[in-house]
Amino acid sequence: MKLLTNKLFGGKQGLINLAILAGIIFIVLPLGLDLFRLGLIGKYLTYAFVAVSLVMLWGYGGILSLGQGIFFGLGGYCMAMFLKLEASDPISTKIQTTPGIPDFMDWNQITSLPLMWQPFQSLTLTILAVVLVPTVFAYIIGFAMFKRRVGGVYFAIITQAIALILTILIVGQQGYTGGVNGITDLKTMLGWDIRSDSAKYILYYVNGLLLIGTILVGRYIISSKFGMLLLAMRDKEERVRFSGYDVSNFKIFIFCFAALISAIGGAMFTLQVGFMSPSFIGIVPSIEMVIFAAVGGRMSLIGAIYGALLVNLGRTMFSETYPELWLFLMGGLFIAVVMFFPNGLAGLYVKYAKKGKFNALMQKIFPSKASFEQGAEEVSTKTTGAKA
Amino acid sequence: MSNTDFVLAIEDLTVSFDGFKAVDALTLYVDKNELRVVIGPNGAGKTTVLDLICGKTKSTSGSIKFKNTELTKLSEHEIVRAGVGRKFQTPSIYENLSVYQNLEVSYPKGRGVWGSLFFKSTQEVKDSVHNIAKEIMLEEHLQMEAALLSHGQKQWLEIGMLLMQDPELLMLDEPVAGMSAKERDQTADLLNRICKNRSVVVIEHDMEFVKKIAHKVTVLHQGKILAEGTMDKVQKDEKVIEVYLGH
Amino acid sequence: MSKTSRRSFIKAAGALVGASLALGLTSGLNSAFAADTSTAAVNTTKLAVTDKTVKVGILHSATGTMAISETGSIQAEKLAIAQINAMGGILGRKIEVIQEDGASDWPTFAEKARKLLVSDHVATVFGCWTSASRKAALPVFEKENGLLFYPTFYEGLEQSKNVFYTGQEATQQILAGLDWVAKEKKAKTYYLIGSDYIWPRTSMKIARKHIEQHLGGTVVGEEYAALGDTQFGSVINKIKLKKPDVIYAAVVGGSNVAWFKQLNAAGINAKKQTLLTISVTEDEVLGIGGENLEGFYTAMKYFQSLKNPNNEKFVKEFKKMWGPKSVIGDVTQAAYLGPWLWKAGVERAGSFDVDKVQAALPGYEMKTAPEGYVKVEANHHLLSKLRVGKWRADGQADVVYESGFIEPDPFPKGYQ
Amino acid sequence: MFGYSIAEIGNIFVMQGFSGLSLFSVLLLMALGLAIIFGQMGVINMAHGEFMALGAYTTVLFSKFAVTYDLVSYYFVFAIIAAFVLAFAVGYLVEFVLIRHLYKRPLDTLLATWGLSLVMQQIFRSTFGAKEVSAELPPWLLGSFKPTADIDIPINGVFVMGLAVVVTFGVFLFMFRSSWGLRVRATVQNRVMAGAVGINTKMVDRVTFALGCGIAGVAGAAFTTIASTGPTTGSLYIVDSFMVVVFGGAASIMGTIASAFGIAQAQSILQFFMTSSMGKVATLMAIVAILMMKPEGLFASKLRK
Repeated sequence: MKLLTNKLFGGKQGLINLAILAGIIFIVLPLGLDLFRLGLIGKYLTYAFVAVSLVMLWGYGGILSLGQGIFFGLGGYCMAMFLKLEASDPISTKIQTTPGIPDFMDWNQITSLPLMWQPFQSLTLTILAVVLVPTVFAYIIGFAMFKRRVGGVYFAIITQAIALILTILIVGQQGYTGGVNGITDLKTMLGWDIRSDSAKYILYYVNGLLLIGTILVGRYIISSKFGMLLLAMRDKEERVRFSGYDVSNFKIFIFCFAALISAIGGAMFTLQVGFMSPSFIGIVPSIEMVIFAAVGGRMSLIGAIYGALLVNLGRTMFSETYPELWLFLMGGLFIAVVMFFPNGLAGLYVKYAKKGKFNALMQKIFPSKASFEQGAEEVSTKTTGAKA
Repeated sequence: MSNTDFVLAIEDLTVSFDGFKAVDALTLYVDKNELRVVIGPNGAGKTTVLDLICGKTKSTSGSIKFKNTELTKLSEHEIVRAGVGRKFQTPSIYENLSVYQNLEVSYPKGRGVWGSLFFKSTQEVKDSVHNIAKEIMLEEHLQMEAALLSHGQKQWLEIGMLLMQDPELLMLDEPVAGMSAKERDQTADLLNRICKNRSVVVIEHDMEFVKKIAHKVTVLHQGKILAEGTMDKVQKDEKVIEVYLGH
Repeated sequence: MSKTSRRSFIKAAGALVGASLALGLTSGLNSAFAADTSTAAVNTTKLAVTDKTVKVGILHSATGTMAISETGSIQAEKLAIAQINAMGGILGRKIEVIQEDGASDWPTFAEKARKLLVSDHVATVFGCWTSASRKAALPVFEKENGLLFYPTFYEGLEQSKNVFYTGQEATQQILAGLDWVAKEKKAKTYYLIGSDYIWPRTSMKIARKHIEQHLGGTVVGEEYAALGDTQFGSVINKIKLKKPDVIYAAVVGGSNVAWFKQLNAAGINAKKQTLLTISVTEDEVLGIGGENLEGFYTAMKYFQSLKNPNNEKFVKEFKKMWGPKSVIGDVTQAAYLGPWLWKAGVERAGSFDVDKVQAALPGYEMKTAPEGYVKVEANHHLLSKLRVGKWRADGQADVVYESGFIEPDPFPKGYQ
Repeated sequence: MFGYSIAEIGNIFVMQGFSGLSLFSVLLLMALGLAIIFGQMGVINMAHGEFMALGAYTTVLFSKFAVTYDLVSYYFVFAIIAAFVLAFAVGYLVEFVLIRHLYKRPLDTLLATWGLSLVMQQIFRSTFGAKEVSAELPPWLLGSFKPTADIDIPINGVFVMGLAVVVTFGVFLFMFRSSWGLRVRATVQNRVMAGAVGINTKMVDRVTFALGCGIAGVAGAAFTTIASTGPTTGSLYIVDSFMVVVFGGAASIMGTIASAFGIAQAQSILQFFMTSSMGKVATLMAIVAILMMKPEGLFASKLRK
């Protein structure tokens, strides 16, 4: 039991920092911010899912996917399709030639609900789809690539290409997908108005809980033998292979898991923001999500969340005052993070903070991994101080 | 013909890179509990042979039988699981894991995705880690980050990681490269100890070291076997002296 | 013409008769007609209105791929607001602009729209350019009951009580243009090409219906290029094979430039081919280069070269504010209408409250519009003319045809 | 394709073949610089597109100058040279400031150069404005050849093609005939050895990177004749460029040429028979599929590891 808690909470320290994160998400921010700002935070926290997924995939697995937007998008679209169907009941769409189907279908002379949309009339199937569609898609990609040992740069570029293909397809098949406008004007979920203030709060908290849950699962995986093997693979793939492990299976698994997390983020995004569009699948968002992870510290699950929050807050605040400056800043951030603190906030901390006894010990036992975890946790405390 | 009495039976093995035959119709047998040393000038194809056996390189033709199972068809991890361990020329260990973790990771349980997710570090695991650590003279350094080990110790650690899997055939590529004289002796003893219940194939340049360990020596030259036999026999062989020991 | 509308007409006209005079005239009218302009009375919905000022939002992309197109709209809206302030503002209140950057990113538009309405309580928003950005922001405006003036010509199929569409919906831009080309050029065969997204696709759908059902012509090819695609060699060859009487084009953005350059290079130019496009305004010409467009036709409701006093004044003031090199496209003019229409709406309603403005604005006739005359119809779109311009090498167009006034019809029967 | 005379089909065939070729030369120009950098150094330059935009803007500036001094007919050649020099210089600088610190971490280079591309885009926007601009083309680049009445061969296409040939040839000379090329190849083969025999590998890297950027600049200059020039123009090209390089098997320039040719033909034919956008999707899908089957790319030779 003790062992399990250690795995989930990363020891006493980890538990504390998780508590702090929870405190910020569940208490500080809701009390400190008006609903509008809180809505923004909620949105950023959906990106955080992707950032966390990238920590596991890229930071630990050494697999850089420039197409995580694919899965964020797929998850989001699945949810959006359900909400859209509910929003386009025969009454509210009576002006259409064919009432009862989404408006964009009507504009594209589609006279009956396409097969692909049928399952999304049921919430249960929709939730299943949110979980399965991206994971299966990831499995197919992963299987094809990792079994053939496509890796590193090639993998990055191919995922990018896939993101591009998917975008063009969605934009092109607007009769079935809503095209470049995406799926918009989502109102209710099983009759529950997701735009109402109460709903916004509830969704925000659900989102937060899911995120914490993700962190716990993530921590479990990382602290298991699997996590150790991920690190091992990242540094000496050959050696792992010649220790009798089928490396590709491990990569496929972590890729699928990352896809799953991202998809959950996407679904929560749709629920909170009220629409989904191809602009989340494309290359640019996918790469930006990598920077969230990089800023937080590519080796730190919690760091990734702070990374996502800080970068997006920065974007919002700057682009309100001087948009020009923001792009320079964003660009500069990419360069700076990579060049000067490759381990992000977490790494910075480890570098500069004076290490306590406990910390030093952790250093000894879990060299790279834990110390960064450690660092991130500490950093999180500091950023808290800053925010609260 | 059947070779049940051999642990490793390589027959008529050939691999060519863009026409260049790195290994050419090689035939080689290794006995149970034998410690075989393969020597030969650079580019003789020594390392390539190991690569072929452990599946890193795919052969163009010929067969490799390990206890009568054909290896050429299997993938790397299957070969390892069949009981073949391979150490690389430059020590290949997980620099930023601790010595303990390096050994633990190599423990032959929880090798599947799910297995590794729910792998429990039982007393049994701990024990075997400690035993091996003692065997390879790293017991005091278990918690040390592997990167901090000396070159020689890294070599040992990698051997230790192989021993964790308790392979029946152990292949070592230049195990004493970069070691001090003392370390070389220790390694020699180590090898002599561990070949008690398994076959070992070693690639080595250092003749003194080879003398210490070799049961039988195979001399490769341009992908072909030049000579085979005991150390003295080989050393007296004209052709060998010609191409190798001569200069 | 109703009393109220006449009053606002006089006022709007006065607006452009030299600042000082205008000032006296309008303020006089204000005191004469407007009963109570105390803040409490004109703002019952907690908008950002004080005794001296009223806050409005401008929401366009200043960065990202769409900045190319949206900059003109921002400039036009700022010009109009400056002019309105110069003549005393609205109900005696100066307009303060809060500008937000949509950054060519649709969710950002939604986010900023919500900020403007929920945090800043702006009385109205002038903004959005692409349909995608409007679609993303629309639910926000409807939920928070905000007001949006949307400048771009678009595919129609929408009519929200919270939006006034100052650009043409598809039928207003397409039908008359096709009628003209069919009559003028005796066109029988048409080749439709557009970028692959909703506006071109919807437009082409309407165009095809019109060509086949009303003009007795045939569509010999319909083609969509991925957004941002810059290679048109194959498409052009297809066109050469089909030899259509008219190429009907709605290609946008970077692709637009590549399309015309390569078309011209492939020997397809005005000398031997009629081309009518609905996606090229003076703005795009800058990138495409006049030499590649010379002799081709564009169907728009406005051209910078329009000959009428309103427009000459507008162009003069625009260049004065934004530099002599600046050009004015169809959307830029439509954006310029926004603040003026809102002003009229507020003054007809005697209040800034969104609901009252919504109720008051339809029916208003603006005779001072650079494009000549527009009327706000009940469906929140504008009654306007369509003009066909023939491009000159210098990047300006000669208007060769001007239609009568066209009723806006966002949900055209028989075209869906 | 029925209902057309043999002559018509023949003409289309010729012109279609040509547009395939010109797409080929476009892709080649795009990818060549990238291939050198990626292939020879294993570095991912996400800012490649922006270096092309840099070349394009240089050309635009020259054309403004040319218009004022009435040199429109001649300036273009100089513009191309200037584009090369400028892009080369910037590339040289970037390698010095940024890239050289990241050789050990290819994936990080990818992120850093992406950041660079954002910065460059914003610089373009701040200096040249958000709107697209176009270069005043010399008369001899406009219009088309007419071998027969019904065949039009775009002159700018021919020009780009010619340029592609020249650049490719130049690269070959540099790589396989010049002492510099020798050093580059030596460094790629075995950095340590090269260093040991007194090759300044740092300098080699720098020049190689700068060269790749310079070629991107030339490509950008050439593309002002066929496409648009705006702050975000670069992003239109980047993915295509990468596809060509990766598909060709990063190691070999021959591979890049071959894959550019293959992709170009596939795309132009598919786009002729499908709609343009679906044609593009189909091409990309094919590439990805093939890459999954043959990860090391089409023409990577089997090496002894």
